[in-house]
Amino acid sequence: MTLQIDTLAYTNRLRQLPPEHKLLFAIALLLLTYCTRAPIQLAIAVWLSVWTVIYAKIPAPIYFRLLSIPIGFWLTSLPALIISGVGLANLSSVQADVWQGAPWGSYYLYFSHHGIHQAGELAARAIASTACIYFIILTVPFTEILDVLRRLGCPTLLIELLLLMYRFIFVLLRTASELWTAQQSRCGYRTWRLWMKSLGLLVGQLLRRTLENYRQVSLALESRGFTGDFRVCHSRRYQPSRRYSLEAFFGCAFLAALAGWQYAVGL
Amino acid sequence: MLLAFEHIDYTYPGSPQPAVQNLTLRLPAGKRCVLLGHNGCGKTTLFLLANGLYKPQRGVIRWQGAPLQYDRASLMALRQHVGLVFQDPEQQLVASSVEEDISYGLCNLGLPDAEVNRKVSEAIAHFNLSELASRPVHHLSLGQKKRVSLADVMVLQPKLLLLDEPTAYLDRLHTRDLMAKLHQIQAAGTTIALSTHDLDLAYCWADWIFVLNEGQLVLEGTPQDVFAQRETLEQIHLGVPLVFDVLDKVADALSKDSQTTEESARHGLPETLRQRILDSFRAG
Amino acid sequence: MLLAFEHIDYTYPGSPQPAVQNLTLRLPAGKRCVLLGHNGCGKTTLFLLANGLYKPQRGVIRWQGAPLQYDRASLMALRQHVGLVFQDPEQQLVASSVEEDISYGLCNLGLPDAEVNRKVSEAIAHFNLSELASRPVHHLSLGQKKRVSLADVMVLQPKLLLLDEPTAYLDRLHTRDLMAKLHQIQAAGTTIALSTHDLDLAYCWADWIFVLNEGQLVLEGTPQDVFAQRETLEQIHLGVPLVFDVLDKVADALSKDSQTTEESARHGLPETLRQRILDSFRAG
Amino acid sequence: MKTRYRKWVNLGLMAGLSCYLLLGSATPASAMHIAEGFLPVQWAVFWWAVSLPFFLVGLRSLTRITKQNPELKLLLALAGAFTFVLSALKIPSVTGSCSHPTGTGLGTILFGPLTMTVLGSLVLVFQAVLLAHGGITTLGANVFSMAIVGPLVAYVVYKTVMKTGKQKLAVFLAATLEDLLTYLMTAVQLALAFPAVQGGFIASFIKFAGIFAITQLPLAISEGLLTVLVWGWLQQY
Repeated sequence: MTLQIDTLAYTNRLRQLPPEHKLLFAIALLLLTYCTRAPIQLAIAVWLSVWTVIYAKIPAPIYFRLLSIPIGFWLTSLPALIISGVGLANLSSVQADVWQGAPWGSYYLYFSHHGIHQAGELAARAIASTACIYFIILTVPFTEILDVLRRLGCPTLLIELLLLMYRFIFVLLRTASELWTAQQSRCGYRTWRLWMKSLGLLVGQLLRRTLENYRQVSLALESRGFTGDFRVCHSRRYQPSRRYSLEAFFGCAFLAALAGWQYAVGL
Repeated sequence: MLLAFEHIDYTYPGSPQPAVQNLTLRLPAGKRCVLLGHNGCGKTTLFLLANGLYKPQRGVIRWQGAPLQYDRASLMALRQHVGLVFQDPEQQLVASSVEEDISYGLCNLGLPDAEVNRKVSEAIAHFNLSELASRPVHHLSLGQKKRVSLADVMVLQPKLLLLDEPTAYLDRLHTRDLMAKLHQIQAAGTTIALSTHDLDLAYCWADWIFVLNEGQLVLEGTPQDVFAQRETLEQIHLGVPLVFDVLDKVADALSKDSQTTEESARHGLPETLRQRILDSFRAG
Repeated sequence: MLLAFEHIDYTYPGSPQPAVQNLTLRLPAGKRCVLLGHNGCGKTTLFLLANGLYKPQRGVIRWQGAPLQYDRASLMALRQHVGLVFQDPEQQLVASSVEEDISYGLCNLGLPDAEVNRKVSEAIAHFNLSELASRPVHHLSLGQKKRVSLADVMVLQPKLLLLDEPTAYLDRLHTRDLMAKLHQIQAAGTTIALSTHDLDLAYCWADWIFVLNEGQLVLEGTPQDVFAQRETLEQIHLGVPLVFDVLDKVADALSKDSQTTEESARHGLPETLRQRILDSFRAG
Repeated sequence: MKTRYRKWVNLGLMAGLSCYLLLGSATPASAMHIAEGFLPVQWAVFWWAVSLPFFLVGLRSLTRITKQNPELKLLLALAGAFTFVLSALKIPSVTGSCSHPTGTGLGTILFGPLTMTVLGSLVLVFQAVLLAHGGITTLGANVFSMAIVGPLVAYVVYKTVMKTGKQKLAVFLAATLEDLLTYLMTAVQLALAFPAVQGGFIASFIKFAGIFAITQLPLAISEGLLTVLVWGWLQQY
């Protein structure tokens, strides 16, 4: 089993750009997202989607399916944001906030103006910042993020744990998906009860394999001269692109200027 | 035809090239079929497709003439008829004891406990597992695990038994035992198809051989016919069984050897003799 | 002698019987050694002992004449000289990209980054891994992982290379590539010892064969000498390489064949001819 | 005119509701993770600031332990990877829909709460990077609810109920309550960030908690049962 996002991160068209450039670009836009309002946020979302889908050649269906995750979360929380209730007695105090509403028992349920406004703002911010994060996770492989963190001086243990976890995740994920397939082939997961039973067996086996793996991997590490640290090296063979750097720089500058102008005129 | 693949395409998500491409292949009932090919030629994918675990992106798979349906109930029915033994028994064995593991498939069919127990103890007797029955699975040797994984599937009495590289990594003794067991299963009326990259095994055991390369069917036929296509087999770096190689070398040596008589010098090795030797390996 | 085991006993904690028992075995320098035996005969344990990963409960292991010391510094030195490639590459590869993984052993030696990078890129070129260098380990196929795990160890330039079942689960094509690579490594001056239960592989490749059974050394010698001991090998259910089997059948058939001449009928297959044919399989 | 307008509103509402149910049920997978960009800047920073000390304390204690025994790093990484894979499995909730377990309950019982805080945080990082669940700005908030509150609850519940000697009950309650408290914490975080005009934090909390209860309550029970099953398997092993 492979993880789609991880695979794309290694095969996208912007892979050869230095990871620092991509990270800096996306983080700058993320900060900008948090300082501005809906119109600029939407512009950021669209511009980054162009980078991700057109420049990095991430297939659009995959990208938009991923975008449905924050949208789904937004929809889930939407009722809580826009629907409000108030005792009929206090109705007059919120009259200004009511857009549409109906009495329900001794309560009055209504769509709140404030809530709708808030939900709209939230949607723009969520989409824009999600686009920033997706640009990172879809174009920068995790190993390269790790390399950047290493050079930024993150605690060694943290880096080592992330390095090893990343490797083991794929080992265990493969085991889990193999077990899952084999169970399917023997008619498991047919009913809720069987599903729970099969899943219980799978998790138990997975844990046993994990411990077995531990013994074997620690032998292999010893044999490779384990010193107590996990240090690895890699040569850097990135090719910065002037065309992309220029677009990123001037785009960011333009958006920042726009944001400044917005503040100045007090929008 | 028991199972037929018709113009099947399958590409794994995220993979640039297809694992199986425009593949048409028919498994005849009652035969001992072997799928031959390198690692990654699409053998495993084919079996997973046959078991309804993957759905082809193009083409139709037919079980006894009817195209596969991918709803839950049809898949259950299919998987009862088509048993799949995975290459790595580690992948297949999930429960903690041998007995429990054999009962897993039966329990999933929703059979009453008494019947499950009866069938499990039959299978245990049939596969000589009585000594291992209550042993935890992870204490077994590879050969024993393979035997359990075969019992796991056979307890469901499938009509077609698929085995993915059943002899991979087994030593010779265990391989011989396994093949004998498969002979017995086939004699009792189950059609068997196994995949391997062991040419000698294929030659010894098969009635009918399919040669796969890069997701496509390259050759099919009786072992004699298939291995006569030496050139094609060399082209896909598969070669021919060792027996053929040795016999060719013997013939070569005999014809070069000045000490031998006129006749040997002319023919190398007489054709009838060659056939007889080749056949002696087919007994199994 | 490069590495010598003298009267070694080793029992795994919690196991009723010893994995290795009173074993004396000497690996000669510069040879291609093969340890032959069934699964569980003690081959893996022997390699783990040789690498100082386990400490024998009795007996002495000598590296170039000096008994092994089990303090950290001596073990580090030993493991630089004795490289061990594990059977399952999944266990050996720890870093996330191929390049990083190859660098791991070098980084452990505390070499400066520039030298590490130089050696890594040499190894990448030498093992034809350039295309894979920046690929994550989990995207590789089994054959590629095996190649990386060999590069991992060879980058440290060991004097003795131990390989535990290097051809397990590999198909013929990958096996041939791997064996060619090992030939090259041995020719460059590294002694190699590998374990397998593949008799044909052992016959084709080895200079010197050790046959292990139940933790004990049963036979040792040149392939010709070892496989001449047919009876002993059959007793431990190992058998002889297929080539021997085929030639015996040929001889048998020739001697029975009334059409052939007097001479053939007497000898079956002349001894010189038999030798010549057997030798022809040793080249590869 | 007025009735016509009403009709349109009703129609719109119906369409909105069905759309909501459709999309909402399709993505309960990440319902526990507050998505990227959801928290206003002050709250994002606040939760980062709250979680970071817990994480650092956990990391320091692990650093100390691994200094003495470096091989433990391997075990820790494997435990973390195990938790990640657990949370990527599909678990059927009692209502019939599918979701993912958090795995924190089982992890805490096996590895202890402090270790789980560090591992849980790393798992959240991987979920954000490899599965696009959660996010970086909301990582602080998610870490607080899933890797600090969750393990703590699981640990306290497990230890308390274990005193009565009912092991299975202890495991079940630990996993279930851990799930529930995690989602209540998420509701608290969202309510703090988006208080209602009328009724403020409390009203908002009731609304968020009510919504999440639909998906999370059945899931919590399922996860509790699953953890008991796994526990039984482990006892046998």
